[in-house]
Amino acid sequence: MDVTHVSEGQANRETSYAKMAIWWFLASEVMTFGGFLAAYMLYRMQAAGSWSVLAAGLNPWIATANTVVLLTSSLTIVKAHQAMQHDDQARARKMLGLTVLLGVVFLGFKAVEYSIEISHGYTPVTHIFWSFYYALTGLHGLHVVAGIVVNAVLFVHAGKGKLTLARAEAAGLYWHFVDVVWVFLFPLLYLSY
Amino acid sequence: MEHAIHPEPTTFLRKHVFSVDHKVIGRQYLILGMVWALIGGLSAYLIRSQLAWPGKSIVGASLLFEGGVVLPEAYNALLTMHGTIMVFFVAMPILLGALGNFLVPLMIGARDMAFPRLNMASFWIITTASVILILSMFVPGGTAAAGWTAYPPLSARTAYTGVALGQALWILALALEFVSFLMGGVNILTTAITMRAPGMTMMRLPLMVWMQMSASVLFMLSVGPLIAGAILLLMDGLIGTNFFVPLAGGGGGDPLLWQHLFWFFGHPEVYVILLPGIGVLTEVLPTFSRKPIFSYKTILYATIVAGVLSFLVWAHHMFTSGMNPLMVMSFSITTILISVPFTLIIFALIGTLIGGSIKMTVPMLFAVGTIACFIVGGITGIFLGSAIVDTYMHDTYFVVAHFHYTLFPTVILGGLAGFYFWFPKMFGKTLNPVLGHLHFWLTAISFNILFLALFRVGLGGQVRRVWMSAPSLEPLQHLNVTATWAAIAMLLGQIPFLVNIVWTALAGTPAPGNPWNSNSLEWQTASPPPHENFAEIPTVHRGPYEYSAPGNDEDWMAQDAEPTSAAAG
Amino acid sequence: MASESHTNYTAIWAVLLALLFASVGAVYLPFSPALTTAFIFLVATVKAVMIAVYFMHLREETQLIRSLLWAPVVLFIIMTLALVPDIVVERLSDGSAPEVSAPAH
Amino acid sequence: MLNWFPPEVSTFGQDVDSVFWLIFWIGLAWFIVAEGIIIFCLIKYRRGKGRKATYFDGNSWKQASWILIPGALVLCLDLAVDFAGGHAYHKVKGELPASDVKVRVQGEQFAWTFTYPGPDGLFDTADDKETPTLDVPIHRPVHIYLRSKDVIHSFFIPTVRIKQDALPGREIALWFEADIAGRYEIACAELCGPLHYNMRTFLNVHTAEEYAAWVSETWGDN
Repeated sequence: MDVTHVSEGQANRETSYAKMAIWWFLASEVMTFGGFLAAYMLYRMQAAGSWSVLAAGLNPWIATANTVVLLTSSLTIVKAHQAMQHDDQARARKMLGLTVLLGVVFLGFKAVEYSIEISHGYTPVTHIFWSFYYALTGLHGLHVVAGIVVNAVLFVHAGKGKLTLARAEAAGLYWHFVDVVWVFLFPLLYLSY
Repeated sequence: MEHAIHPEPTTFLRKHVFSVDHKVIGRQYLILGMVWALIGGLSAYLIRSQLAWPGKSIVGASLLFEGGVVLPEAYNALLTMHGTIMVFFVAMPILLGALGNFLVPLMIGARDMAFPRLNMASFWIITTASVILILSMFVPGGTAAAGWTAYPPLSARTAYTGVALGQALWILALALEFVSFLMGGVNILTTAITMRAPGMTMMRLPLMVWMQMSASVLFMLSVGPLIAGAILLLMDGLIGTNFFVPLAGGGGGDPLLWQHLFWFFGHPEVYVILLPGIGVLTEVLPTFSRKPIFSYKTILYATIVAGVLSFLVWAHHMFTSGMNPLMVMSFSITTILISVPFTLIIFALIGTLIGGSIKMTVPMLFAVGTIACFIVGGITGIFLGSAIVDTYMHDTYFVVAHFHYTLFPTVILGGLAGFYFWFPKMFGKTLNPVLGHLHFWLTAISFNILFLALFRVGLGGQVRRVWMSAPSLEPLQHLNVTATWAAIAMLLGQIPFLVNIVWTALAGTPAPGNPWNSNSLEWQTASPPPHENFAEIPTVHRGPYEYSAPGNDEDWMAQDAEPTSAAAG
Repeated sequence: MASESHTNYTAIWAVLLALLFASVGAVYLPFSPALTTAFIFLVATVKAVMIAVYFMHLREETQLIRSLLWAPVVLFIIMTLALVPDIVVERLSDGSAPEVSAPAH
Repeated sequence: MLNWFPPEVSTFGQDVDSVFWLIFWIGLAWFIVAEGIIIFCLIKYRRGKGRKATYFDGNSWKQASWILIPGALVLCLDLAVDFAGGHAYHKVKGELPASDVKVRVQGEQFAWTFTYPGPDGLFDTADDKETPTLDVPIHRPVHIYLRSKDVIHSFFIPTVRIKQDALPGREIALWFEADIAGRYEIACAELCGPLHYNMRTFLNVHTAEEYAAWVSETWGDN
């Protein structure tokens, strides 16, 4: 079977299998989080400001710190991708490791925040605002966990020098998406009226 | 570097069960869809029998229900399961899973899907979803009984239907089905865009590939809100949150939000099912009319326009649900306008027959039957699109008859056209045409009697999803009985089909590579195709519909045949 | 494959942080809630676009992939706006709604 | 005409039926045209001895017009149907005409209950009366304030041609004016649980005298 035969359709898009697939996946993820955010925003508008007294139960400072952590992790993973463009496996490995670490720190902050809120008696069934809070941050948290697992696997690959540019780019795109979701979640939950 | 094909499997497990070969996965989806079709058909039999002879013992139902009598709770569970199974576990696996997986790589001249392992995972996820759906029928509290649309608060609280775990498992089964087809969609799109054979430009793709791609795009862009809604409904059911259940004091959730999230997905979903059905027609009609498809570009652009419009019409399922009347009017207008692109597609398909040399083989019979019945479905949609007429018609049997006239032709008649057309390629054996003709006439005639009777019952004011028709509709009861006998005839009409399959599997004559002298690439290789599909990746020189091209003695010309004379398309 | 991007990612990161602190600070400024909310979401959109363009290299992508981002965003906006007249409405609060609601008060 | 519908007894019933028949005749025409062409083609172009198919792919504007023109025609008919339907819809679902007959209809799992404000015209007052059937006077518009106690029900009177879902947590107003006295069936059109099929009651349209008698009999004291 003739492997060297390169067809016109494949040549110019050879490296984009992973990217094409990730972008299609992210399109459907935007709609899933879109459905969630639409429901939350519509209910908050319907409540006409009565939720801001409930939102006072949140701690915006931990959330701000979390946003810093996640933005920084976006920086480190894009540096990992940049390193892979020079096929610098070692630097990519360092950056991926940093991304995984920052992801874990994010989850740590989240756990602390959850424990504070639950100790104040705010549980998912307390009020629909809290139901949304736990549903939204919970689903986002799950996506962060999935991202950490993927990045950790790529961290190990980079250690063995087997990391490919396509995979690093795909993981990067997914992680940036998770960061963009938080960029919208943060003001919607913590800062809005 | 060409995407290295996975090595040929050797063990039985790798070859037939855990296979990454798109052809094997296509066959697995087909078998899963057909098994579910039988179960869905039997649930329809129980529903119809209960409506024709209320409260009586139904023949053959005593092993499911003691005394063979279907009680109201069981009836609601049956209609929920019938809707869920037919839409999500029969239509999608057969049209997207089986035809999509099997045909797309072959039609574009590739060796396999872009992500073979992801493809295998998608099949095993929908198989898990199937197991969960079956388990949900045997849990305490009974099967989900809030309709396949599961409107809260009915579906959100156990107190209203008595169903506890059943509803949660139903939601989980649907969520897994969505994940499975998201994976399938990514695969089909990435493959069709990046792995086309040399010379196979986008405008030389068979329209079936375009239809599979648009169906995947529609599914991927519309399923998001329903996944969000399903998670919220799951939390309502299990944890007791109030996303869709209002509180006495005015707080809490709004049941209308679920309807919006569901139907935002619901309407593109019916086009996800419809488009591959039309894709079958765009391959079968030209082959047996020996003539190019009429106006490839019009069909393509009409499909894209219909796809975009399908995101703007969802609320016509909710005209009487307490929506703002201004929104009702705008959705009524967009709904009626969506009949225009489909008129173009249907007339283009009919145009393919004009001036042809038509051979009424079994696939052609089913294809023409599909168009003929779908026209009735399309026209009755206009009644339901007009808000004022829908105020009377909504949730009556007129709606039931309408969506069966759109879904049944595309999924069953269209799916069978595809089955009989590609069976030689998929399984390497030739089906018996006589049994095929018998199967068509039994199915088509009984289908039309069944749902024409239900149109009349619906106009009379018979409400949908009722265990027994209203006493004031006693004069129409004879139509209910006629419809039930037609449903029984249709189920019995499937026997020639099953006999045909078993007989062909055991003693069928082997099929040649190109039994119908068709042009697209899947017919230019052996039947069934070898592991790597093509010995040599073909180079495409023309479109897939160059039948009876002038200056060519043969009345067909394969897409990859060398251009001999000026006839190169 | 992608051109050697020498864009200074750290600078972009710094701008993102600045925008973050701007939006957090805006809450404490004496503007009307509507103005503050508009400002906050404008900042969030700018941050999202920056991440998409620089970190996700959207500029170098084919038109197909860019449309993959636009299509869902436009659909999300259409869906949310279409739902406002149905969900953001005054509702009954005189106790006639269901008794069988969750233990939640 | 063909009497497929139950008799219509409300003022706007005629509008609903006329829009139905408008769509029906347009639809029937298209049905005959489309199925006729199919049958004609199957007979004329069947593969007889040596019948060769003529090659045209319909991509040129001239050939494509064979389907674009019918498509444009369907578009115009669609707009005509939109306007006719829109006019009738606005009449039914537009602002309620003034009326002194008000009834609060409450749907709950498997029964409709009707609350009348009584002589003082106000709900939630001592003189409210609740009955299992809907009693209204003839030739006078009636306001219905639709509510639901638990799940979504749908208030459907076939002969009056109205249907409106009852949403828990909301009150939806609708109106109708009956112009033929009689007893008509009311059904629940939205799946609301096991006994959804049994959630039926009756609309009694009384003549003026009968209505007066009913009022005095229901509020016997004053």
